Amino acid sequence: MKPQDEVGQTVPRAVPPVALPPGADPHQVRPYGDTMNDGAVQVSFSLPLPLNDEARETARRLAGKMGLHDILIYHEADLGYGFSFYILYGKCRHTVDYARVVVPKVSTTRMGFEEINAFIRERVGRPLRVVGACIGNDAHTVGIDAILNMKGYAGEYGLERYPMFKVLNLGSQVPSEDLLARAVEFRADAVLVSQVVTQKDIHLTNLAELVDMVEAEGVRERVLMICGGPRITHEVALELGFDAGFGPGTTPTVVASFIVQEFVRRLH
Amino acid sequence: MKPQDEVGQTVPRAVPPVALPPGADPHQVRPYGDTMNDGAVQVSFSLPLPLNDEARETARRLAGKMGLHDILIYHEADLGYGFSFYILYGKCRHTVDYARVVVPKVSTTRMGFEEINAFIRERVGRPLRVVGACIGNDAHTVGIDAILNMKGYAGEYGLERYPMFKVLNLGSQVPSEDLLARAVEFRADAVLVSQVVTQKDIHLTNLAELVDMVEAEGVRERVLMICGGPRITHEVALELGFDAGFGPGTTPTVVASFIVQEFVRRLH
Amino acid sequence: MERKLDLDPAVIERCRRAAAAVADFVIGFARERSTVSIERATLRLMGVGGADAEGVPLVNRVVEAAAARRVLGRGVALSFGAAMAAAGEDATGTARLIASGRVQMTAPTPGEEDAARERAAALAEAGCERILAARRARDGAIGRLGEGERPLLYVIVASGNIFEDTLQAKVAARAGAQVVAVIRSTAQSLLDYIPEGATTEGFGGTYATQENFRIMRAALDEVSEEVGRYVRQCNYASGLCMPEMAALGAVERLDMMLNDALYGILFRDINMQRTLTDQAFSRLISAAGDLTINTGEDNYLTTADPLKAAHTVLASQFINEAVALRCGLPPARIGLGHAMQMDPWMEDMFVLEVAQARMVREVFPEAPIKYMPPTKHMTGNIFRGHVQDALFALASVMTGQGIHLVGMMTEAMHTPHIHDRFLALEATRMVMTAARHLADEVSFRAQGRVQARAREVLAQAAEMLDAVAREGLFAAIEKGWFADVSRSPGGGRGLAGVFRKEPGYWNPVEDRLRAQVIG
Amino acid sequence: MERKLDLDPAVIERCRRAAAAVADFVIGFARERSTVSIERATLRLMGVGGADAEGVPLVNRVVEAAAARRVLGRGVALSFGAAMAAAGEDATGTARLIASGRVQMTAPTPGEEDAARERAAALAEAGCERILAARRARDGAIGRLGEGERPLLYVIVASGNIFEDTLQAKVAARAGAQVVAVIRSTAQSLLDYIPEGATTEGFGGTYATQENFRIMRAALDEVSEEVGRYVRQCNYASGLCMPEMAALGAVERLDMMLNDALYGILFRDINMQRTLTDQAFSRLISAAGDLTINTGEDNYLTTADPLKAAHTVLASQFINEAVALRCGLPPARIGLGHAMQMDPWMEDMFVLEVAQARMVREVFPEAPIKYMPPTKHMTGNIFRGHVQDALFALASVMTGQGIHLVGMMTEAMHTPHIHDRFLALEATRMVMTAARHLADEVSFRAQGRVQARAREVLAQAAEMLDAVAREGLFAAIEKGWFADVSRSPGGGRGLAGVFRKEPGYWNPVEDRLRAQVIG
Ligand code: B12
Ligand code: B12
Ligand SMILES: Cc1ncc(COP(=O)(O)O)c(C=O)c1O
Ligand SMILES: Cc1ncc(COP(=O)(O)O)c(C=O)c1O
Repeated sequence: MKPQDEVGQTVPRAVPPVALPPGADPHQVRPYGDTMNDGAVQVSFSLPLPLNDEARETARRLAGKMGLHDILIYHEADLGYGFSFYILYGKCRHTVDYARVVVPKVSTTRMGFEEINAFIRERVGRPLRVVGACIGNDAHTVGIDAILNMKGYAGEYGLERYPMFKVLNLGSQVPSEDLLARAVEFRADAVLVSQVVTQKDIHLTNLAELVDMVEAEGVRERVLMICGGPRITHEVALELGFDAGFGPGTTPTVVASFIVQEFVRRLH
Repeated sequence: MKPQDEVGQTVPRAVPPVALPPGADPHQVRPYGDTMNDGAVQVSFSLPLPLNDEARETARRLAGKMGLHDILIYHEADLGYGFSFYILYGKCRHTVDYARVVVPKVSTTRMGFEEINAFIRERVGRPLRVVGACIGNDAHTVGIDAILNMKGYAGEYGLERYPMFKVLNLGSQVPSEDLLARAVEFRADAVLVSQVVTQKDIHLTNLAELVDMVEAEGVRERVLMICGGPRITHEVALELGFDAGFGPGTTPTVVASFIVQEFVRRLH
Repeated sequence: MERKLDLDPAVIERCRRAAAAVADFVIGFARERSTVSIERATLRLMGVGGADAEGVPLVNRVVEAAAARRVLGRGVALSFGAAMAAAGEDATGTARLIASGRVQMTAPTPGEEDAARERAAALAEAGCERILAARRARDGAIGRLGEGERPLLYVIVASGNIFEDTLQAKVAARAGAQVVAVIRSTAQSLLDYIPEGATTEGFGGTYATQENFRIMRAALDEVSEEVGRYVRQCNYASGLCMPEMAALGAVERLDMMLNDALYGILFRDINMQRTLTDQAFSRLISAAGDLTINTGEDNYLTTADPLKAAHTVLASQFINEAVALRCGLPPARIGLGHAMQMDPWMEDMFVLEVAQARMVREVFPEAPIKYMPPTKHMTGNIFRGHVQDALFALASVMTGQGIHLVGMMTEAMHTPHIHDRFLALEATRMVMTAARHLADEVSFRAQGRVQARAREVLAQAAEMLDAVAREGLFAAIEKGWFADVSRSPGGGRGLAGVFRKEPGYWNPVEDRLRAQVIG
Repeated sequence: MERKLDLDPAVIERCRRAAAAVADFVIGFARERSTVSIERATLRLMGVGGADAEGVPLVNRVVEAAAARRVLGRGVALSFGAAMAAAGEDATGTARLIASGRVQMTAPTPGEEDAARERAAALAEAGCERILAARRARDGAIGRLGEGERPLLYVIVASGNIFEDTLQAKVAARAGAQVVAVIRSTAQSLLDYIPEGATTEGFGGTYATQENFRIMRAALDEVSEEVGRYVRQCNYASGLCMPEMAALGAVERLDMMLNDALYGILFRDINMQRTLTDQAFSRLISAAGDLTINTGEDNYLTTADPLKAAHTVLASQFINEAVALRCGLPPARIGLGHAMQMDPWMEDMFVLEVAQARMVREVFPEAPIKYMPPTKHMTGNIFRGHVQDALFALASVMTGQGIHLVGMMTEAMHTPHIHDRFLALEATRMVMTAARHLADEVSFRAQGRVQARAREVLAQAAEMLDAVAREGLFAAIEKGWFADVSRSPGGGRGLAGVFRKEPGYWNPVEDRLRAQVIG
């Protein structure tokens, strides 16, 4: 996978219709504090240096290398044992051409509860079958439950409540092999995987492994593979070989809309 | 004046005796989060862009240009009216050679109340005369009062309390011409100037102007010129043509020690 | 107002009596005097606007001309009325002719006097009508939109550029701000004139000009409609142009004005005779326009010790109240200043602060206390500062304050960036929502730390007020009793602009306003 | 403990009675059973350490060998005593021979039995003496250095690398931390063995190993001397190796252990028979070593609704208390879990939270409540989060909590960076200093929101406990009454490791500890 700061392609794009504030140049976007293009940026970090004048200057130079000028150290603290902490403000020399930023997005249109059920009834003619799980050692079920459970999330019902979804929620700490086996057995149309623990990028490892297994099993074409979690973005999901990825704040209708529309698209 | 992020000379220097934490390389210092050399940095800023996927990507790319990788947007907020706010974390690619950082410092040794009085009595033989003021439109007297007033600061007496200092504190909003005239009239040995308001670098303008006036008047050699304030550093003061500069947390003995030692040094 | 502190009403009464004596002296002193700025304010309300080619406001030119011809002692209105007859122009046209020396400011002859008076009185009447129109517009807008929960969340904008300020103000309003104060450029309070036009440069603030008032008002009216809640505008009736600022504010529908009997004296070294005289007139205007004034006691503890000098704040509040009442301001428009300036590392700081903040509410139950965040003990540590401000928000909602100046985590370092304000409002609203009815729920142990502290401060204030009444306000200021700052009656800036009213002094604006406000 | 909530003692009594019935069932259930981990813990305390060439701990090998030879039912100690005779080695040497198959785990012949018992008992005695030695060392250090003000400030380290952890722990201790908890790697609670040696890799935490315990203890002892205050170490007696963790903790002088009757069942899907059996044994060890246990109710409201399910927390606290008392833990060592998990934007969240937090203190006046910061409603907005944590600190000091888990502004995103902890401690200490005696000063309106909420939650808990006593704990868990999670008695991990004690079951460590603790 490419490092996350390089994702997003750079091709020309019309500046979106939402107006920028007066004086802002979409081709040269800079941070804003209280004056257009002042470049104001706040930074904080610790250094493995005891607090002294040279350490302070080291902090300042680091900020300089980051492309800041007019750097002010707002705060510094001696953490002890050879560490020190800094809060700095500076003005950023860099600009970004916003007009040329393009980001891949989930492109389905969002539908409501009734609409989704009706859509499946008419276009598929049978309930869609969905399997969900937290894989690996992840025990954080709240996210996947928000999407799948009856009670749902943010005022929306979960998929279990939809007459036109059949849901099998395997819960937490499910080994990828088990998930795959159960999905095959259940004849799942979509597999929903949650990953919340992300330390040392364990979520990326787990998700990539799952895709490999599904492909090795030869069922990749038969299921929609969807992942989600606080650090999942659609781009990351695509790069991992999933069909879609959903991040923080996702609600059930968003996921359901994607599943049904993408499922029907692939029927043709 | 050089921009503040370029001050500090770069000449080889022995790494100070205080030990760095295990694993830290003084030639390649990087920010530290929870693992040596992880480079962890926190950044926040606003952009003059409405919050959307492209704006988010713009924020990420800006952080990328700052030399961060593994960038995660922790938080984003739509401020309205075409503005959005971001909190990001990333890992910094830059390093600084701490062993080669040299910073100019006030090099006098700190003495105590009695010691200073005795020193003046013996080495000068008469009280030293000191004039203080906040120049320009600055009305923030708390800082200069902390150094000069009887009651002092942080448990130390101010210069007024020293038998061997004669103090004239002109208070706030003193035009530079007035300060100069009064200093000449008072036959001041040292002039102490405070600048707290720093918007649009007004403090730098004011201080540089004062030095010019003092030089034009031909008395620069006769007085020690000292400035202070929350954004004053010794380097900045030197560049402005002062003899010393003092920043936040300065206490009276530090300033008094400098005055007496520097005064005596110049006698010879 | 539930009484939670068991304060002795007799001690409060004693404070009010002493403050009344002080205020009577101030008002009496002011009645015998006028200032160049009062006369300029009078001209402004009579319709004189604009500046000459050098940028000097015409009102300054006219007053200078009157002074030069020694007719200022009877008030500028009369000779200006006469000049209008001579000029045959409207107010501004006449002023322009006076400025260019083509018309003179002279006392009218007895024969001209009635006509001059009539003309001036008509202009004054029109000016006062503009104030009333603004007042009606405010009442209408608030009636229609409301203005949200108490305390009102008050934020500052201070970019130096009025156009940036409006952007920042709108973002703030959307984030929950209910009052937007445009901080003035550092130097402005010492200027003896008001600059003209829209301005885009300032130090630590934006110049207060009539045009800037108008631009901000329009922006706030726009955002008020968007957020469905009236957003108030605040500026300063303070400094050497205090009365003129009050006049422009009243006309341009500002809703609040920082206006204090002592601030300029103590913190800007403005002459005390000047400030007190200007004070009385400017408060009359605010009363007429139904503006809320915000007094400046919140500044005292930036120089004085917040523990030892807490009673000086209370004493000053009594004086400001007494003066304001005598100028026709009702208690509900007297936003007395109060601040939380204690060292956050002091044991029980929060406990003592709650005592003081609650005390001021119980002593002045109708006044919408303007409660100032910690500023003195803020540092560049924005994370710690954000928490200090959260404690402040809690103290505020826990003690039922009226106007809450929202603290900013970057207070020690810069005037707020756009997101500083956003984050500050978010945190403040969160704390206040979470503790919405905490004030209803808690009471304080009888004779405990809270009650004892409140009683102690009240008793000290009573002592002090008795002493001020005895020794006189001027002497008290000279002795440094307020904010640890000492000023002398003859010192400071602007004394030259004060003059004793001569027999026959006439000010149709003042008369008209006084009739409306005091009856 | 001052009674501020007017809680009905009869309702509290009713809760205790129901909880007693539940606990009697749990203890009775556990007394009839043992588990592989209990037997391994027994071996560890008998002096068996180390691992074989594949890294499998010798205690696992020995217990497997005993199981394979079907002698586990009478307890591992007896056959291990016999094996020692055969091996002629010390405990670890014997275990090594058993692991390599050169010595067998068999029931001793009647003739060998006395000698085997004697040998095993002597080893058990030595193990128990190590626990007591650690206990004496702790008492000595605390007696000499003290441990600072209450609540104890508890922070986590979780870098995955024990050597980074010690650095972070020392920095934290210097910044005011009084308890340092080393969070375990995500996967560890599901491992049915304890890894060996110092470790430098982990996910979201650092492996708990005996060597890591030792390294951290040494670092904390060092910093304790530097800061002049004893700094406590905390880890987890939780997961499949709960009893062994308790044993290692007691020997290596940990001071606190997260140890809960239900956490593993609900949140890690560990079999309930396994957890409850392990639970009883591990608490006995903690009691012997005078460790404080921290229960896990603070986790419930991460999945359940903090408003609707607050009483489930209280009900579980009663059960945890009753079980702990029966294992010999005195109330002062039962750190019951409690959490502030309400939506910060909910009106009066803080008011209701204060009610709940105070309630738990008044119901369990001697227990040093382990109070958990907001985690569920933390987001990547570190500035807002810092304020949520400040509110939490205030609630904590305002209600007199005993162990304060310091919240981190980055909670939603990463395990703490070195300065996250520093800033969090700074803010927490500041809030607590500023509000040090607030709890003494405030009381709550009779029948007001605070009192009503506390009474409501208590009443609901009583209902629930009666129901649990009636239906049985297993059924209650199966119905999802705790934390909205449902588990079945036969489901989850680790059931295979539970066995019924056979007639003649003997455990010299248990006997020895029980004699010491319960008498
Ligand atoms: C609740 C919680 C727990 C509970 C979990 C209970 C449960 N049954 O889920 C308990 C107490 C058990 C727990 C334990 C641990 N936790 Co925890 N926990 C949290 C906490 C506080 C909230 C998570 C949450 O519920 N969020 C709310 C849900 C709704 O949000 P969400 O998961 O992002 O889901 C949304 C979207 O992402 C998306 N989504 C998510 N999944 C999916 C899947 C699909 C298919 C789709 C379409 C969408 C989707 O939709 C959801 C709704 O919008 C977070 C901190 C925080 N504030 O975030 C820490 C946190 C996640 N935990 C953490 C850790 C380290 C642990 C432990 C490993 C600690 C330890 N060593 O003991 C343990 C072990 C757990 C394990 N092995 O996984 C870390 C993870 C660090 C990291 N980035 O790797 C966090 C961030 C805390 C921290 N700073 O240390 N935890
Ligand atoms: C107190 C205060 C006031 C008081 C001042 C009272 C007085 N008589 O001093 C009052 C209320 C009057 C005030 C007014 C204003 N203030 Co003011 N004020 C502050 C505040 C809260 C504290 C400053 C302070 O007293 N610090 C304590 C002293 C001890 O620290 P110090 O000054 O740094 O001094 C130490 C060292 O720097 C050094 N030092 C300082 N001077 C010297 C001189 C020498 C020779 C030496 C050796 C050492 C030395 O030694 C001292 C002791 O260690 C700060 C915010 C903050 N928390 O810092 C804002 C602040 C300084 N004010 C600010 C502003 C903008 C104003 C106003 C202009 C606002 C307005 N437009 O209305 C007005 C007008 C004042 C003016 N014209 O100067 C801004 C400045 C922004 C900037 N960086 O330019 C600040 C930072 C607040 C903000 N974020 O907006 N203010
Ligand atoms: C009453 C009052 N006037 C004026 C000011 C502002 O100062 P300046 O005189 O610079 O406008 C303040 C500052 O807070 C104040 O409280
Ligand atoms: C009682 C208890 N045990 C264990 C844990 C940690 O989980 P794990 O099972 O991953 O060690 C917690 C988490 O807070 C807990 O409260």
